[in-house]
Amino acid sequence: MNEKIEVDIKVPNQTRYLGLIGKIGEDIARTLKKYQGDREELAYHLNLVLTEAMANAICHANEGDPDKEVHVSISFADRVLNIKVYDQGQGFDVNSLPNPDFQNLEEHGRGIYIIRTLMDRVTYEKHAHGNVLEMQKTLN
Amino acid sequence: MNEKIEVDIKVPNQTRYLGLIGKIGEDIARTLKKYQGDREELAYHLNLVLTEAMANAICHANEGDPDKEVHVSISFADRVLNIKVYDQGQGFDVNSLPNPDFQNLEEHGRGIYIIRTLMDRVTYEKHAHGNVLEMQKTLN
Amino acid sequence: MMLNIEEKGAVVLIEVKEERLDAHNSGELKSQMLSLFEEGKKDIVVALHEVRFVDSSGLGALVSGFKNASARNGNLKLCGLQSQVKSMFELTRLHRVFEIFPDTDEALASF
Amino acid sequence: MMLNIEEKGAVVLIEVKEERLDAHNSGELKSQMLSLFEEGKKDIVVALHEVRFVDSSGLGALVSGFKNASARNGNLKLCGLQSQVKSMFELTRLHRVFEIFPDTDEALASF
Ligand SMILES: Nc1ncnc2c1ncn2[C@@H]1O[C@H](COP(=O)(O)OP(=O)(O)O)[C@@H](O)[C@H]1O
Ligand SMILES: Nc1ncnc2c1ncn2[C@@H]1O[C@H](COP(=O)(O)OP(=O)(O)O)[C@@H](O)[C@H]1O
Repeated sequence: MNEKIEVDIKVPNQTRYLGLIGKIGEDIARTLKKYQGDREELAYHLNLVLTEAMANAICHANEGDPDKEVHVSISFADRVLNIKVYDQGQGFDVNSLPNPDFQNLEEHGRGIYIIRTLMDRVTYEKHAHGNVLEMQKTLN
Repeated sequence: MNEKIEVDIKVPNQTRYLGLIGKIGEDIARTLKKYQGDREELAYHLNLVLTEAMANAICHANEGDPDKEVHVSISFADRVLNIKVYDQGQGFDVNSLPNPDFQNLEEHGRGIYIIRTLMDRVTYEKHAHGNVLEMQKTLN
Repeated sequence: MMLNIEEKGAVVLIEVKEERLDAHNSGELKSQMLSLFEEGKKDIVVALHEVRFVDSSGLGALVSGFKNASARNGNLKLCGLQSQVKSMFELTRLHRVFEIFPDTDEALASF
Repeated sequence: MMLNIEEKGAVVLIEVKEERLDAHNSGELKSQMLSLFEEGKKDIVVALHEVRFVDSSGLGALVSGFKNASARNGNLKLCGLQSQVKSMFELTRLHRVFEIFPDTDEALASF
């Protein structure tokens, strides 16, 4: 039988809610049926990619405006996990981002690298009133 | 500023997912700004009313059919928490349910009583393809 | 469901090794107790130290065990209730029905 | 953000008393370290025993502290990393940058 889960979340555009979104990701990881891998590792990874993507939406796109809203959708079907994080900003070119410079110590620039490393497929595209970062991973 | 949170969840019609829905309720309780009461008590109560309402939808309405779906929506705005649990069953009259019989020990019949005791307002109404149990509580 | 079931003389100790006792697993606790009764046991202690959350169907399983034990002139007693779990018994007035002990040893010694 | 800051001789011990070190609170850790550097401190141990989760901005705050300490001929060392937190340092190759100790005492003694 096909396990289908959908969770759709809207919260104020504030870093205070990063923990809530991350925890929901962890809860989903711990609930999935028949996951063969290390569940606690998966829980950390989902928490992390959700936190990174949402922090980017808050800090780079919605620019900290606390009256804006962040919309995150998490769905699981046919063993594919799909996470979408919507922002209301100007957008950026995710494909032209360089990898972090591992020689020179930078404070920033590890978020998208982490997401790319942990997920199978990452896209960032225009959407109705902004953009959507979409991340997919097959979980067996 | 008005704190607005919306979480919309769809999971298979199986008791396995009660814990996920309950945990999301707890996570929300622990995140809300400026709640004056005991947060861990609130977390338990939200976990509980979500678990009770969803278990009813699974066991009494959707009759354990694992291919059906349960839909739960949790929203918070203007300090009012609103939880809706949708089922695809025949419905029942929530207002004609008696309180549990505290003298004779029954195994069943405490779910709606618990929900009524913990929430300010409880309704159960027809909805598109079934019914919706709606529970509200003001959180100050 | 994770249960530790152990005979302590004539009393059976059931330790519930789950965070949640809810509609997902309470049926299993109930049927485990039923088979103990069928084997002729009548005195049970259910230890809930690890249980952080109980719903009405978890309470229902315990009520079922209590009624079956009583019908056999036995008893079902509880121990190790976390404070929020204890509140559930108060909310449903079941704290007047069950004998509740802090520790397993006290519960076992009370028979 | 809950931080315990304590002088241990010339070294400052910062214990992070949070479950998460993320974009919500990492700015505060960074600015606390900046004020220590401004006071003339240059050697810091950050104890992460209670931290279950770190994101890239938490790492960024630690990198900021490390760079500031190095610029003053001091050092910033870490201790008490839970295994998943440690994996974050490996993923971003920062385990080659920081000196990481199991315990606070070892980290303090290493200066
Ligand atoms: N949602 C977004 N909207 C606009 N720009 C973004 C968004 N997400 C990422 N970026 C851009 O990509 C850069 C790299 O992001 P990231 O790898 O997460 O590192 P960091 O956030 O630490 O800078 C950011 O500095 C920003 O310029
Ligand atoms: N969603 C529902 N659809 C149909 N009937 C319901 C639903 N929820 C509750 N009921 C009815 O109300 C009764 C009381 O429910 P409740 O107080 O939760 O106790 P219990 O579920 O233990 O019987 C149930 O036995 C059932 O007949």
